[in-house]
Amino acid sequence: MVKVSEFLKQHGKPSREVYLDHENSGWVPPEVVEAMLPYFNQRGYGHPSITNLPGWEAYEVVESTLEKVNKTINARGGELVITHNGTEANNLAIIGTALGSGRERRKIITSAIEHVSILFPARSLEEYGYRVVTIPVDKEGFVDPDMLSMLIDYETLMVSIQMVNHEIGTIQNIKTLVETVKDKDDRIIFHTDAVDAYGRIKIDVEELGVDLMTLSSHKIHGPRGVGVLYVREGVRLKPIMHGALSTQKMWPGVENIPAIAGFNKAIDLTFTNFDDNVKKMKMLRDMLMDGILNNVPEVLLNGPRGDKRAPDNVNISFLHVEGESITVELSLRGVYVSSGSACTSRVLEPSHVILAIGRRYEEAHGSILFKVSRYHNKEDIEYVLSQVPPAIERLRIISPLARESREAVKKVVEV
Amino acid sequence: MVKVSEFLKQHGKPSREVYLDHENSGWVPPEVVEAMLPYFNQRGYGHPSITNLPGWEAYEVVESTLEKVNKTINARGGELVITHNGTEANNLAIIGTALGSGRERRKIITSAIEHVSILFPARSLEEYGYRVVTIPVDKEGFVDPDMLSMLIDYETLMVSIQMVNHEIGTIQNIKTLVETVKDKDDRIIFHTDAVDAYGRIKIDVEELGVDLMTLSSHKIHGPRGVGVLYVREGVRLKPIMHGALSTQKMWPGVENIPAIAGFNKAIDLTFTNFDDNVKKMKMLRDMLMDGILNNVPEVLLNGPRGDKRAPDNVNISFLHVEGESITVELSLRGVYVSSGSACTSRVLEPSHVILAIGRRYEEAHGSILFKVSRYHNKEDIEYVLSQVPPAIERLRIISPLARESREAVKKVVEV
Amino acid sequence: MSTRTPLIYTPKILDLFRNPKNLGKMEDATVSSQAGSPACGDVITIYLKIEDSRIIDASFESYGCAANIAAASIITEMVKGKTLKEAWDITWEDVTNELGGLPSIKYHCSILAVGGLKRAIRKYFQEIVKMHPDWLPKDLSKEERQALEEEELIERIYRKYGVVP
Amino acid sequence: MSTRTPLIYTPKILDLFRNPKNLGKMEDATVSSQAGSPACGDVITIYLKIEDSRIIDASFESYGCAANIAAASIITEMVKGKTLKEAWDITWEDVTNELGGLPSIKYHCSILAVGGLKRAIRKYFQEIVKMHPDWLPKDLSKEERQALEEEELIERIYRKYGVVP
Ligand SMILES: Cc1ncc(COP(=O)(O)O)c(C=O)c1O
Ligand SMILES: Cc1ncc(COP(=O)(O)O)c(C=O)c1O
Repeated sequence: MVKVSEFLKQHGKPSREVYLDHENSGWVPPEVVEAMLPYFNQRGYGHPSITNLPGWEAYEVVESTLEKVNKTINARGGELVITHNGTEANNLAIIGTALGSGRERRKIITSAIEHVSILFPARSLEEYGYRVVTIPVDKEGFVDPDMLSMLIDYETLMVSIQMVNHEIGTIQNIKTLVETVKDKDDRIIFHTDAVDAYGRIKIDVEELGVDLMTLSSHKIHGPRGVGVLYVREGVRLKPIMHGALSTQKMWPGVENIPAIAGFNKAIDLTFTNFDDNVKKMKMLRDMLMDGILNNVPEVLLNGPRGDKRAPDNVNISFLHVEGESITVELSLRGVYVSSGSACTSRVLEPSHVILAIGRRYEEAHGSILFKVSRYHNKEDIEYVLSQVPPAIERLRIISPLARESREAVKKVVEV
Repeated sequence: MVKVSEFLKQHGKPSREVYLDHENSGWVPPEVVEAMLPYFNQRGYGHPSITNLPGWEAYEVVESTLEKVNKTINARGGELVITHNGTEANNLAIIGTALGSGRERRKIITSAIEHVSILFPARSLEEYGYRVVTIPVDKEGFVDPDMLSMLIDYETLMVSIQMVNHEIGTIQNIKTLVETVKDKDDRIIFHTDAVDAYGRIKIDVEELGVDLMTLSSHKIHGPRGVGVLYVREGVRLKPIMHGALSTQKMWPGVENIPAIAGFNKAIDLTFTNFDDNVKKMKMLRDMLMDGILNNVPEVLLNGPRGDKRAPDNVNISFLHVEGESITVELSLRGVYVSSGSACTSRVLEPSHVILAIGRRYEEAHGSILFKVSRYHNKEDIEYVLSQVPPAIERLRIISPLARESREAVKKVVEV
Repeated sequence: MSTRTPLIYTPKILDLFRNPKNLGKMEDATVSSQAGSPACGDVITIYLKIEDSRIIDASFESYGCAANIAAASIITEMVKGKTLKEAWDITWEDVTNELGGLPSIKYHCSILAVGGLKRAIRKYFQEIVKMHPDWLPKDLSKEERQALEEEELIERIYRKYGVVP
Repeated sequence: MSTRTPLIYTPKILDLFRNPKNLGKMEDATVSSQAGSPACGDVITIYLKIEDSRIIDASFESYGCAANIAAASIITEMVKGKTLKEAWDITWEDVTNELGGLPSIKYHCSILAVGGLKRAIRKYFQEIVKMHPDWLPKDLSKEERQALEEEELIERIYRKYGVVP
């Protein structure tokens, strides 16, 4: 196969670029990089458990970061386990809870629109006698508390329902769902994947009553390499990875100190002027969403509108065009997005989230996820809005489905 | 408890510093940091599996780094799995092999001086019916091929023996050990943990014939956040973590691109002038080793001498003093080391490696590991040699055991 | 939303994606055919103008990824001027080579393009000229079968999940 | 070689580690005692000079970590001038507080220091003055027991692994 470098030459660097693929990962602002730099070779480059100066300096980073995380989620007590990303924290939440349990309870309840780092670990337990029950969601992605209540029984070990959906932005009512579960049986562990909620909506673990919660640094403009699992006091987990324990008991290996220092700074930046940041994201989101819905025909908005939608999420299905080609077309125009299409994965299965809200396969294949960030401005969105309609138009000229649809409409009009 | 920041103030910054705790982690040279910087926010900050420009740029980093790794270990074919550190790669090697096997073979053979990220995952499998057999080593840490041969039977699933020991620097004869295993039964998987061998001795996976091999970025002055498992073609593993797969099939979650770019650069720096680097390390090692052995009474060298010892490893037991207090005393003097003492872990068990070569508990408690690097110079070692004798002397003035030993010697002399 | 394998395209693919050749419905086509399905995320329509058993013009439409568009476009380039027999002998490997290579998970794009082409040729003989040349196998070719399987598979999935396609 | 918990010490501990008070064997001690074992990695020796049931001088030796040295040093400071009864009543929590706190996995350092002190006081009454004041419990105190347990535990481990201590 061809080398990537050749392909990159052919692609070229667009003169203007707007990155909207924050779902998959993203860039780190200079202040965050700045905060990491000293820890590569100036201070704290040791092992945070070792009694020498660079080790103690490293521990200071861990200590102050965990303090900061606790503050932003209002955790009083409990433990924060540092992993390398949300995926690992989710694996620990699901498999670690199973391993830590007495094995009498073998039912795990999740929603149909969880991230695969919840669904796949859960399914991996089926081989060991666990039963995974997936609650369907409504057309906007909401879990019905009554349905959840019905599914809970004496066998239920845990419930894992995410706070904010990563693809369609649905903000679940976690407090109600936790109450629903705990009212029936307060020994059931409630985990919430808050990777896409952190920094976007207010989180208060005491008020919500969740037992376990996942966060990820690179989802709030922090560096990659840090995930966190909040573990309420008294919740029994067993580690799923084994090795030299460090400052914590649940994930082995030396902490990635520069990354943790960067995460620390990203928390500062995210939570200073939190309300303004959120307001700005909502403004940009609505500008982008309305701009597309009003200017591109034959589109469908995926996910709810208004306050129940994540402030950064725009997800739109463009009918008669396939998502991967949209991402390529937009990439050539300097607009970076991702798609729920299956075309890239050759599994014939497009996004399970888009399907779960009742969309057809072809609607899922044409879905595009745009995630705005507080670092965008109106001009960025204007640029995106200047590029999306012609990009879709060009691909529709290529598509036989679009032509057929046009011809059908014409026929109707003629008749 | 007291805040670390207060403690750091009290500790102060020594006017001269020499970091020798490269076993636990270490600093990253400026060129490596430089190589990482663009990937935080200039290019390649996307997801390497996504079809947009920052994604393709990210994939370029993955591709070129894996190519480079393959070259340095002479791997032709096979897969390189990127994890976040050696610990995760070792867990995948051990548990992934067990999961990927038909479960008829349930015996895992390791040596008594493996890193805990081998020993602990192996032991974790005992709960599932696996049997872990630990081969003892001789006084210098070597595994006897005949003993290995004797332990192999029709039940043996895998053998995991490290290439270079992390604490006492023993360089195993992996080629002979692989031949021993494969001669008896070539379906047995041979894994070697080469975390402390990479960049220190030549590695050729084709010549050695190993099936699985672990590497770690931060052990060659690369950044934390990258481990690699080499998997020979045809070796069946099953993933132990579950989530969104990325450019590879065995470890989920987005790749840490800046860290991989840094690792890439660290490989360049390590393998350019490889022989000179190794020669320099050996010179510094011997200078440090001889300096201490000749100037500090009542010490024991742990591990072999000469060419069978890792070029960077000096491990010495200081009798009648306890290791943690040595690390603190030396830290105050700007010399950063670690110890095999148990005193810090409250498990009553000092380093299993030092015990495995037949040392007594108190000898293990007084063991100190110094790891030189190619970035050190003679002046650094001279400084260390100026600090170690008075540090040990001061602690021996405090120690009742040292006084009793002096008195015993005096008595013998008087008689 | 993440994919399994990075999709690196050749300069040729990117070029054809940007500037597809022979694009669009051919109003005066002798024959046309479609392969793939919207639910699978890829559809290729092939239009052929045939004179004296020779393809004198060809065009395409494509609903699919960048590689799909490029594969459909290049096969129309490849067949122009060829006899039907020559066109029939084009393999998906030929198409892949002509594109400068494809990521392995994109091989189905070449297969679909060849499947569409062969369907058109078969249709031409069955429905237009109503004769069967001896070089044309009675059984479906590998590429026609694979296109059909893909189309049927998605219907099975649909039925399984109770969705009406 | 990694440890389980970072060991953060208070300024007081670091100060006493650097400049231990009352360091060294006391040649004219009334009584001395040892607690801990080399195999465990911590040994504290306490020397007391006693006059009229009052500790008029105290010193220590320590084989162990920085916290162990600090705990041994500070307890000798704490007992100076105290009656034996007052010294007996010192708890390991008192020592910990006097140090400004200890990481929890280092509590055993205070316990060992108190254990060593109590052993010395008990030895004084049993072996030197040969009488038993009524405030002195017949049974071993918690700290004496824990020191003993630590010493015995390591012997059991040694025996288990066939090592001769
Ligand atoms: C909702 C959700 N959970 C978990 C993850 C996984 O987090 P990470 O990328 O840090 O592994 C993601 C990331 O895409 C996510 O969106
Ligand atoms: C021999 C050996 N194996 C494995 C590891 C674990 O590697 P990492 O620190 O990258 O998790 C280490 C690190 O200390 C090591 O020395």
